[in-house]
Amino acid sequence: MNLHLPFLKHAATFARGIHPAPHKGTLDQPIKRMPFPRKLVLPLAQHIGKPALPLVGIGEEVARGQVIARAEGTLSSPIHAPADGVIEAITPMPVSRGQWSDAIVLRVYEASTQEVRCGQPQDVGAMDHAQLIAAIQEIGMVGLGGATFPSHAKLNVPADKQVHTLIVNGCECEPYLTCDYKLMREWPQELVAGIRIAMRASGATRAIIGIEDNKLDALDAIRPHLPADGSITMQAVATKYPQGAERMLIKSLLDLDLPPGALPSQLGLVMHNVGTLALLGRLLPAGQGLIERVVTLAGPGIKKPGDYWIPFGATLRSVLDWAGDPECRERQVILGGPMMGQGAFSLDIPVTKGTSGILVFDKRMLEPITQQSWACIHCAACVNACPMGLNPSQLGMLSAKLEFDEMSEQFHLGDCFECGCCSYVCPSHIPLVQQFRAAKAFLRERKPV
Amino acid sequence: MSEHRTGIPPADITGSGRLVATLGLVTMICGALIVAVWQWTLPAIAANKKVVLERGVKALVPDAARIVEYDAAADGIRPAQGDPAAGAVRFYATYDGEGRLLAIAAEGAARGYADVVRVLYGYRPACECIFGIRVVQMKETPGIGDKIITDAAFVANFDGLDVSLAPDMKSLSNEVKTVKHGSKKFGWEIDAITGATITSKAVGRGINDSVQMLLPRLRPNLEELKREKGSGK
Amino acid sequence: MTASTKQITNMEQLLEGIWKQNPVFVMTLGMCPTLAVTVSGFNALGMGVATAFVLVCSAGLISLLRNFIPKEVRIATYIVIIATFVTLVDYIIQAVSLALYDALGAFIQLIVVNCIILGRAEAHAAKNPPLPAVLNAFGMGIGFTIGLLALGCVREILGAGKLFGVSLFGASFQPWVVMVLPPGGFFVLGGWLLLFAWWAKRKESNHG
Amino acid sequence: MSMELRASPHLHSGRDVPTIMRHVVYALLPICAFSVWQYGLSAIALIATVTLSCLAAERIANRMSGTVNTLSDWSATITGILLALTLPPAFPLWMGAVAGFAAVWLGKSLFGGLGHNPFNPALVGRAFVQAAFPTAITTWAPAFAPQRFTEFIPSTLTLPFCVPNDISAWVTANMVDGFTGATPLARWKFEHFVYPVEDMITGAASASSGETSALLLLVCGLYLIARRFMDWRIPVAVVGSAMIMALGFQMYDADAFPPMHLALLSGGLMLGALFMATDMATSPVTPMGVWVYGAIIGVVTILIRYFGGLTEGVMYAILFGNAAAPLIDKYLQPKVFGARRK
Amino acid sequence: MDESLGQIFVITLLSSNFVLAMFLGLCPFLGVSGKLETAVPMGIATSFVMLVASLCAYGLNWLLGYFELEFLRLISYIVVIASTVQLVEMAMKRFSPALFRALGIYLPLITTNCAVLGVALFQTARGYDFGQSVAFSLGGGAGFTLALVLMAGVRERLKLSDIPGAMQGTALSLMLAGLLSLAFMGFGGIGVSR
Repeated sequence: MNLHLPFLKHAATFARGIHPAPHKGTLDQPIKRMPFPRKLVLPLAQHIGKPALPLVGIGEEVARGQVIARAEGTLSSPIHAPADGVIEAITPMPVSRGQWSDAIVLRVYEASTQEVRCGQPQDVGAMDHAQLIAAIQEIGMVGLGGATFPSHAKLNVPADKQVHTLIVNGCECEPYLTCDYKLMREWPQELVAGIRIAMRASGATRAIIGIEDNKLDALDAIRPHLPADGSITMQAVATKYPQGAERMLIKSLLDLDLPPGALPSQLGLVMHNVGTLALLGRLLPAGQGLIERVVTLAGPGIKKPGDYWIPFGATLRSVLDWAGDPECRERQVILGGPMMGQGAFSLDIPVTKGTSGILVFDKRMLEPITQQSWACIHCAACVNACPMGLNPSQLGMLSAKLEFDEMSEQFHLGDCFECGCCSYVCPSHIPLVQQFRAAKAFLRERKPV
Repeated sequence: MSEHRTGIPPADITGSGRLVATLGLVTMICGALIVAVWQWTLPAIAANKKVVLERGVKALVPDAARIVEYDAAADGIRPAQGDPAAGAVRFYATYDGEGRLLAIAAEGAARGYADVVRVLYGYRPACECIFGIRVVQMKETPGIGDKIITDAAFVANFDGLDVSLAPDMKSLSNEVKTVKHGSKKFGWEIDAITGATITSKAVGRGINDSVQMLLPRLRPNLEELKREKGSGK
Repeated sequence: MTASTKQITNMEQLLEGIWKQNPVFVMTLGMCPTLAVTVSGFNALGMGVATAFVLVCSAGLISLLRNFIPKEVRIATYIVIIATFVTLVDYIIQAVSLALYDALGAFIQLIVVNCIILGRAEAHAAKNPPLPAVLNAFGMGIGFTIGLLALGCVREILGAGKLFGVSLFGASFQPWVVMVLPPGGFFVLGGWLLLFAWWAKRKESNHG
Repeated sequence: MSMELRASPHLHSGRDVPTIMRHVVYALLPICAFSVWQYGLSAIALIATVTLSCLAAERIANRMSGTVNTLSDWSATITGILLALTLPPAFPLWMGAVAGFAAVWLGKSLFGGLGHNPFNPALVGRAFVQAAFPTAITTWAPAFAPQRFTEFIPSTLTLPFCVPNDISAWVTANMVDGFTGATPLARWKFEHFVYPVEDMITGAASASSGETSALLLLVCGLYLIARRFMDWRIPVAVVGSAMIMALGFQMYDADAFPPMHLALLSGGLMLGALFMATDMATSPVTPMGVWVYGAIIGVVTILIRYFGGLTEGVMYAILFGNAAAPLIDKYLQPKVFGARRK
Repeated sequence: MDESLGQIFVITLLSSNFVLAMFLGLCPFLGVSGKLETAVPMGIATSFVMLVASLCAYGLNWLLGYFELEFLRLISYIVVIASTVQLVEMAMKRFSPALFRALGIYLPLITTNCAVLGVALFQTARGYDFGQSVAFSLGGGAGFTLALVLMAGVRERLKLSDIPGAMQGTALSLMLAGLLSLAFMGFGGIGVSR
C-alpha cells in the first residue's frame, strides 16, 4: 500500500490506546438504502445547544426536505422533514441516554416517491463569510461523528482566534463502524467540496485528511479530486483506538499536544468528521437540508449487515424489523460504536443526526464481563491504555469509595473523555469508565450548590 | 469516662508564690523519696552486682577465691571505686586462697547483628593469652547468633588465644582477628561461625578493642597485682 | 459506660481498668513497653508489676495532694511525681533482680512516658479521694499486667518453647524465633486484637 | 425479546484475572519441573505441601470472612508455588506449611484478599519463616543427589513442631562433587569464592529450590512478557539497577566486592525480579513509578548483599519496594496528555 | 565501643529502626500514620524534638555527672526536655510563624513520646559522646520518619481496599507494622563494621 502512496510517512500515532478487533465485516459492500418506515420520530434536540422550535402543527402535511423546526439562536440547528407525510403529534418521546424529549412524530405517506423537492441549488462561491455560515446553519448540518455540535458554530471561528488548518477526521476507530469509510470511498468529490467549504468558512489555508492505515484504499478514491495547489493533503495514521478522538488525531497528524481543557482553535486548528464534510459538500450547493445519514448496521443480531442511508426519525424497532435477526432474542442494541456508543433502553428510540451505527449484540456475548468482577489487582493495564495519561486504577478505587472530589482535584477526572479503553482492558472487569461517568455526573449536579 | 466532679480545686487564679511553693514542696517530697530509696537500695544493688560479677568471673576462673576490681587508666591502675572514669578500663583480678594472682578478667563489647555483644574474657598473664570467654549480654538471633555460646568449635578458639604484646609494649604484636570459617592459621585468629559471621566478628572485635586498651596499661604494673593487696600477705 | 450514674462502686473502679478500659487491648495505650519487653512471661510480669506500682503510688500521692495543687502547675507536678516513682522502681528492680533490670533496660525508665499516656488515671486521681483513685489505678495496673502477660506468654511459648523459663515441650521443639523478634511482637498483639474483634463481632451477630 | 441498558464500552479484551494468574502458573511449571529433577522427592513434596497449605489457608479465610470462594482465581496457587520455589529444597514440610499459612493470612487475607495486599504474599511467607526458623532456611541440600528419586532428604519429613532432622549424614552418603552447603553468594561473602557461571545457569549451585537456573527463569519470564502477562519494565529496572550497582562496586574494588555476574545470576535475583517484583497487586501502576520501583529493589538488593548481614537480599528489597510502592504511585502520577510538567 | 557517626546513623535508621525494631514512638506511629499529609510534618517535627532532647540530655548528663546527682537523671530529663520543647515552640512562633504553622500543632503531642525520652535514655545508657549522640538522634528521627511515611503510604492505599470489618483499626495497623518490621529485618547487619 505504501508503495503507491509515497507521500505517506510511516503511520503516525499517539501514546497508549488499545487495539480491539476491528470487526469491520461490512467494508466491501456499497451503501444501500433502507426503505422508509411508516412512522418517524424527530426529536427537537438532535444537536448540542438549544432545541429547535417546531414550525408545523399537528395534522399538517409536510414535504420531504421541508423545514419543520427552526433553529433557536446561534447555537441551534433546524430540522427538516425526512419524508413526505403528515404530522401526527408533537410530544415527549424516548431518545437515547435514557431521556425523554419533545419530538415531532411524522406519519410517512407510503405511496410517496419521496423525492426531495424542497431547496434551491445555490452558488456557494458567491457567498460572503456570514452568508456561508448562515447557509450551513440553514441546512441543519451538525457534527455527524456523534458529537452533534452545530457545524456552522464550529466553523465560525471567533474573531480573536486564527485557524490555519482544517483536520478532516477519517479515522473511524470504533470497531464495527464503516459509514465514514464508505462515504470517503463513494462520495469523494462531495467530500472534497465539503472540505473546501469548511476551509473557506473557517479561514483555514490547508486541510489534512487523517485516515487509519487499514483503510487506505479510501485515499485512492479521494486523490483524483484533490486540488492541484496541494492545500489538501492526506496522511495515514496507525490503526488504533481511539485514533479518531480530537486530541489523539491532532497528536498523530501534527505531533501537537492540546493542553487539557483547551479547544483545537487554540492551536489554530478546527476538526471535522469526513461524514459531516461529505454531506456538507453534497447538500450545501444543492441547498438541501440534512434529512438522512449513513448508518452502519452490524453485529451478530443483524441479518443484513451493511451501511444504509436511513432517514432521521426511523425508530430502532423499524430498523430492526427490517434488518434484525429474529433468531436473536436476548439482544443488546447499541447506538454508535461499541466503545463509546450507548446501550439503547428502548426500541422506540429514533435514529438521529448523531447515530453513526446500530449494533445488535447477543446478550450472552456481553454477559461474561458483568457476571464476575474482581478487586483491582493494580495490573496497570488501564494506565497503559488510557490515551489521556490518567490513572484509571486509582480513579476506580476512589470512585468505589465515593471520593469524587479527590478524583477530580488530584487525579484529573475532568480530563477523561470516556473513550472506554480502561474498562476494555480491565482484567478485573471493573466498570471503570462507567463509574467515572457517574462521578462526573455527580460533580456536575452538585456544582451549582 | 467517669467524670467525678467532687474534688476539683477552686478554679480561681492562683498567685505565683503559691505555684512556686507547691512545686517546691512536691519536688522536695519527691527528692526526699528518691534519696531515701536510693540509700535504702544501694547496698542491695551493690550486692546484686557483685553476685552477678562473681558468678561470671567464677565461671571463667573456677578456682578464684577472691575477686578484686581495678581500673586501668592511662596513668596506671588503681582499685575500682564507683563507675569507671572515662577512658579507664575496668578489670577483675582473681586470686586463689593464698592470695596469688590466678588470672585477669575484663569485658569487651562490640555491635553484633542486632545489638551490642558483651563478653567477659579471661586473661592469663603467664601465657599472655586468653583462656576463655563468657557472653555477658547479647540479643542476637536465637539459633544463629547464640552459636557463639553453643558452638564448641567456636568456643575452643578462645582456649589460648594469643594476645602477646609487641616489644614496645604499646599494642598487641598481632591484632586479634576473626577470620572466615575454616581458615584460622595463627594463634591470634578466631575461626568464625558460618552463618553467624557478624556475631563472631563482634566477639573478636570486642575482645581486641578491650585488650588493646587494657594490656599496655596492665603489663607494666603486673608485679603490683601478683599478690593480693587486701589480704596483706 | 457508667458516667451518668451517680456513684460507681469501688469494685467497679477496680474492674474498669482490668476489663472495660484495658489499657493494652481496649485502649491500646503504652504500646512501646508492651511490645518491647514481652519476649518472656517473666519480663512481662516484671514490667506489669513495675508499671502497676508506679500507677498506684502516683495516683495515691496525686489524690492526696489534689486539693493543694493549683491547676496551673498540675501537669508539671504530675510529671515530677510519676518520674519520682519510676526512679524508685528503677532502683528497686536493680535491688531485686539485675537480670530483670538488664532485660527491661531503658524501658523501665520509659514507664514515665507510658504512665503519662495512661494519664487518664492521673486525671482520675486528681478528682477523686485516695481510695477510689488507688483502686482505679490498681485496676489499670492489673489490666496492663494481664495484657503484657498475654503477650509475653504467647511469645515465650512459641518463641522459645518455654513458659516462665520452664521448658514445655522438650528439646526437640523447634522454637519460632520470629516471635521473640520485633515483628513477632507486632504480630502477637495484632493477633490478640483481631481475636477480640472477631469475638466481639461474633457475639454481636449472635445477639442481633 | 428483552432489553437491557448497558453503559459503554460494550467490548472487552477478554482477559480476566484468572487468565493472567493461570498463565503465571504455566510459566512456573517448568521451573517446578526443573526443581523436581534436581532435588527429587523432597522438591515434589515441598511444592505440593506449600501450595496445598496456601489453598487451605485461602479457603479458611474465605469461610471466616464469609466471602466468595477465591480459590478459582489461581492467585493462592501462584503464592504457593512461588513460595515453595524460594525455600531450600530440604526445608521441613511442616515449616513449609507454616510458611504457606503465614503467606496467605498475613500477606493477603488480612487485607481483604487479592488486590488489596500491600506486600507480596509469597515473600511475606518466606520472610516469616526466615525470621522464625533461621537455621532451617539456610540449610542447603545438594542438587542431583543420586538417591533423590528414591528417598526423601531426611529433614523434609521432620515431625511437626520439631527441630529438623540432621541431614549431614545424608549429604555425606549422597555426596556430590563440590557441594559445600553454601550458596554462591554465601561462598563469596565468607570465602571469596567465585562460582562458575555455567553452574549458576544450569542449576548445579546450591540454592533455594527454584532459583538455581537463571537461564530457565529467564525463559519462563520471557514467555510471560511475550504474552503481555507481565510488565517487562520491572525486571529490566531491577536487574539493570542491580547490574549498574554491582558493576560500579566491582570497578571500585574488585577484591572487596564480587564480580557482577555473581550478583546477577545467583540467589533469587532472577526469580525475584521476574516473578515477585512484578506481582501486580504490590507494584506501582504509573509508568515512571515502575522504573523507580524496580531501581529501588535493585539498589537495595545489592546494598543488603554487600553491606548487610545477610547473603541474600532480594526478598527484603522487594518487600521494601512493596512498602514504598504506594508512595511511588502517589508522587509519580502519570503525566496527563498535553499537560506540562510542573 | 568506637562506632563511627555514619555507622550509628545508618544502624538507627535501618536495622535498629526506632519504631520497627525498638518499639519507640509507637503511639504517634499508629496514630498519625493514616495520612501522608500529617505523617510527613509529624516525622519532621519528631526528628527535630529528638535532636533537641538528645542535646539536652547530653548537657544534663554531663551536669548531673559533675554534681554526682545521677539519681535525678530521669526527673531532670523529662522536665528539661519538656520545657525546652516548649521554649523552642515559643521561639518558633515568634521568629518563624510559617514553620510553626507547619509543625506547631504536633510539638506538644511529641514532648511526652517514647521516642523522645528514649533517645535521651539510650544514648546515656550507651555512653555516646556528643557527636555520637547527635548522629544517634538524627538517625532515630530519620528512621522514625521513614517508617511513618512508608506506613502512611500503605495505609492510604488500604483505605481504598475492602478490608474485612473485624480487621480494621489498630489490629491491622499493628499487623502492617509487623510486616514492615519483617521487611526491615533485611537490613540487619548493615552498618556493622566487619
